[in-house]
Amino acid sequence: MLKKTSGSDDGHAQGHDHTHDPLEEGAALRVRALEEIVVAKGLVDPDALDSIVEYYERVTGPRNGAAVIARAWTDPEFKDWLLNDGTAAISSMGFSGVQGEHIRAIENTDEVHNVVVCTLCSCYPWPVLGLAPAWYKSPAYRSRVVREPRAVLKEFGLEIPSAVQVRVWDSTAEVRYLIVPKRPAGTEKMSAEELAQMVTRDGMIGTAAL
Amino acid sequence: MLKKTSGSDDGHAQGHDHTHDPLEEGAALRVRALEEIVVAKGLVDPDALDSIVEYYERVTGPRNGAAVIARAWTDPEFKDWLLNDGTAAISSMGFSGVQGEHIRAIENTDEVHNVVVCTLCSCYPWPVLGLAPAWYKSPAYRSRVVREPRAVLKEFGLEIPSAVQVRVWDSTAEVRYLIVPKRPAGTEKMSAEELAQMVTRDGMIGTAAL
Amino acid sequence: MDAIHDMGGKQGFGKIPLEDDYIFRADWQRRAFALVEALAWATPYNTDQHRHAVERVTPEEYLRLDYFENWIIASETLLKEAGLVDRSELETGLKRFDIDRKKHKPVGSKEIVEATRAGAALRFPDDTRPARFAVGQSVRVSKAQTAQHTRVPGYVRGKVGEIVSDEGVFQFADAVAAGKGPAPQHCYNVAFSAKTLWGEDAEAEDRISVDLWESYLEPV
Amino acid sequence: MDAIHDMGGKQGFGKIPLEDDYIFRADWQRRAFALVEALAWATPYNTDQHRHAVERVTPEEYLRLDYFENWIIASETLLKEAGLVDRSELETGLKRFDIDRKKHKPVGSKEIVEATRAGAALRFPDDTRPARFAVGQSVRVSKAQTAQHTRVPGYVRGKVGEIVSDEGVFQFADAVAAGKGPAPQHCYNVAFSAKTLWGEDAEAEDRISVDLWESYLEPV
Repeated sequence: MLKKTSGSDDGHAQGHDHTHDPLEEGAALRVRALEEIVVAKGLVDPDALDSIVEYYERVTGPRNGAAVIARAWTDPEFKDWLLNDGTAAISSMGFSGVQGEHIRAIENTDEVHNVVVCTLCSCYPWPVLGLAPAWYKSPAYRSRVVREPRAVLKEFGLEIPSAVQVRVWDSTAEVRYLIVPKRPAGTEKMSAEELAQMVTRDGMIGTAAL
Repeated sequence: MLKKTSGSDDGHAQGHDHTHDPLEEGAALRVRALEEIVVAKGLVDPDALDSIVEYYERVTGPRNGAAVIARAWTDPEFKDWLLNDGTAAISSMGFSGVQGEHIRAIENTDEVHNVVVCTLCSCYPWPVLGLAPAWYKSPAYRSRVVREPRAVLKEFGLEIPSAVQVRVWDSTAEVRYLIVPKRPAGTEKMSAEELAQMVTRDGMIGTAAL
Repeated sequence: MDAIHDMGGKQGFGKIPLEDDYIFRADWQRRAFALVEALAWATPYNTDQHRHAVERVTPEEYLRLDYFENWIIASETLLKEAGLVDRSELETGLKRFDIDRKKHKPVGSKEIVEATRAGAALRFPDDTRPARFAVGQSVRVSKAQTAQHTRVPGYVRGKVGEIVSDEGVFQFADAVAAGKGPAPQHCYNVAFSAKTLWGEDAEAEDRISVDLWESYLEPV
Repeated sequence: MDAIHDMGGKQGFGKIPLEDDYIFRADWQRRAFALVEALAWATPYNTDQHRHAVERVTPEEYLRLDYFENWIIASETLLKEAGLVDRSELETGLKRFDIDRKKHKPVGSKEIVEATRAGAALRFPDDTRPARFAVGQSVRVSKAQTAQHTRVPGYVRGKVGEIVSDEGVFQFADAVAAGKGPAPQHCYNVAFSAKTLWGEDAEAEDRISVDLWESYLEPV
């Protein structure tokens, strides 16, 4: 009864080491049992399961956010709009929806570096970044980035000069945050499409510079 | 090289269900390795390991505390001393030592019921009560008894009337606490030895009445 | 709820697991995610209630189990509490009783993507109630503690911060999770200095911004 | 240290495990206990440092592993930090290098029991320094946070209580754990009303007493 989605691995972990993990087997069985019972009860349409995974794996993702950033870099009017009403500006590009009904864009500058977290769960701007990577949801990231953001960013390879203030944005309510990274030097002649290629997911979370 | 102490079970758990527990096997191996290496290095005398366990399993324990309580019930002068200088009064009966260098005795009355915890680790008055039972060290007891002592005591079967105040003593520094339970009614003619038989460990922690 | 999920500022969790740079690494995680999303449309519980159910996972499991397994445990809890499944069904995957299918309609394949793209109304732009606090004002976060769902992280409780912005009138997560409806109120972005939060441990003159509903705040 | 060990008031841990009414249920637990006790005499670390090492066990292990296994992990940490064993020795149980046996003498069988019976001097009865606070006085617990060992439970941080008694001058655990010597100071029993600590969640007009060193307290 269990339908496979793309990239199926029969419910086993496919970490780098391909180890046999009894914990993950337990989880796979648990999920399979739940799926079978809620499908049998008519609470869930199995096709909807496939389509929602497909939507997040294929349609949304950090490319959306990158397009927004690249446009902001090349279109001053759009950038003003984005920083003043992120939700509307982003929605105008066709990106909206669950876990991104209200998006605030925050700009990195020479004076301030911004970084986003959700200490209480794993809030993340799905319409522009897709689903969160596992490290973003880890206890280490969630606990430490509000207390020692500079030490955390250093682990990501990002050393923030002491003259630059760090601002951490904890997504505790309904607003989701998108960081507008600093535009890299020497990119003056690039098109928005070329620029979008340079924008990384971590740059838009604030855990990387570009 | 591993020496057995009394009640040895070859390093396996001997819980009620005698189940095979890989976690406990890991722990047993870990402890065995540590013992072997520190004995080989001369940091530990294996006989000292046996004698310290023997001391706590045979010599100290709640019978010590019970003798103190029974004497306080039958000797008003001793009781005054106990409540004013627990350490000295208890030491006069031969009970002293590690994790009980400073003991404060607290009396339950018709107005106040007292209960002891260590929220930060597992501090407990070893010279009078022996080593702490596992539940005393459990996250559930440590987290809840300061926040909802009445609900916790109810789980122990002890319902505290609303007219009685509950006082929780969190053992956060060097003082250890011994609760002096209320003397049961109808025990006026009993000797200190007979009374001591009635005093339970949980009565002296405050999680039971007598 | 003062549970394990409230991790901001807690210590001992070690290095950031940079190597865990995946969204799903097993198919069961994809299915778990999809199940939680799809169930939201056919069941009487909402996102805030699902968060609260995750918070009720025992701390030991919360830390030991995979993120998506905790999501599934939360869904099981909510389905049981709603009377839609029972424990035996969850253990075996075999149906023991039917539910009222008229009340609980599954979301379709096309519909779920459309609804996901549309999102939900969480803000009340037409609500003109006055804001209690103004940008630039100092506020203290309530010390109130609750066993219910709340979105005040423990690390700002009782601390003084400054209103950075009024985000507008939003549904109130505490009320929504408690099944009391949206209870709309202003929500503010409040900034705290690192020194206010961490004292001597603060790394620098940095700033932590937290979104807080009006109910959580008191004037200083 | 704001780690998992600081459990007072945390939620989600469920029922009290009344059935766990044992001291040891496996022989390895006895050996673990005995090892920690015996090692204390031959090594340069003390009880407060051992507590701090337990606090540094990862939260996931702290909750998942047995109490005595965490004690052993802490001892391993301290032995490694003191350069007395290395990781490979701990994994194999096989010695790779010798230590200076003159500096590290094991405690004997009779001696350990005598020393245990005697206890250690933690109080300084002849220290006549004046007490900063008087019985009956209101005090506020410092909000200071630290990554080091401290004996202020998080649940009283920043809260106002009343001095119930001056316990006398004691060695200061924070200093001892940091290897800075006894740094003697007064230690007080401070009582907090349940309402002060838990607000609306308080069950009744109950009282929670906590022993707090003078450094932790401020006048109100």
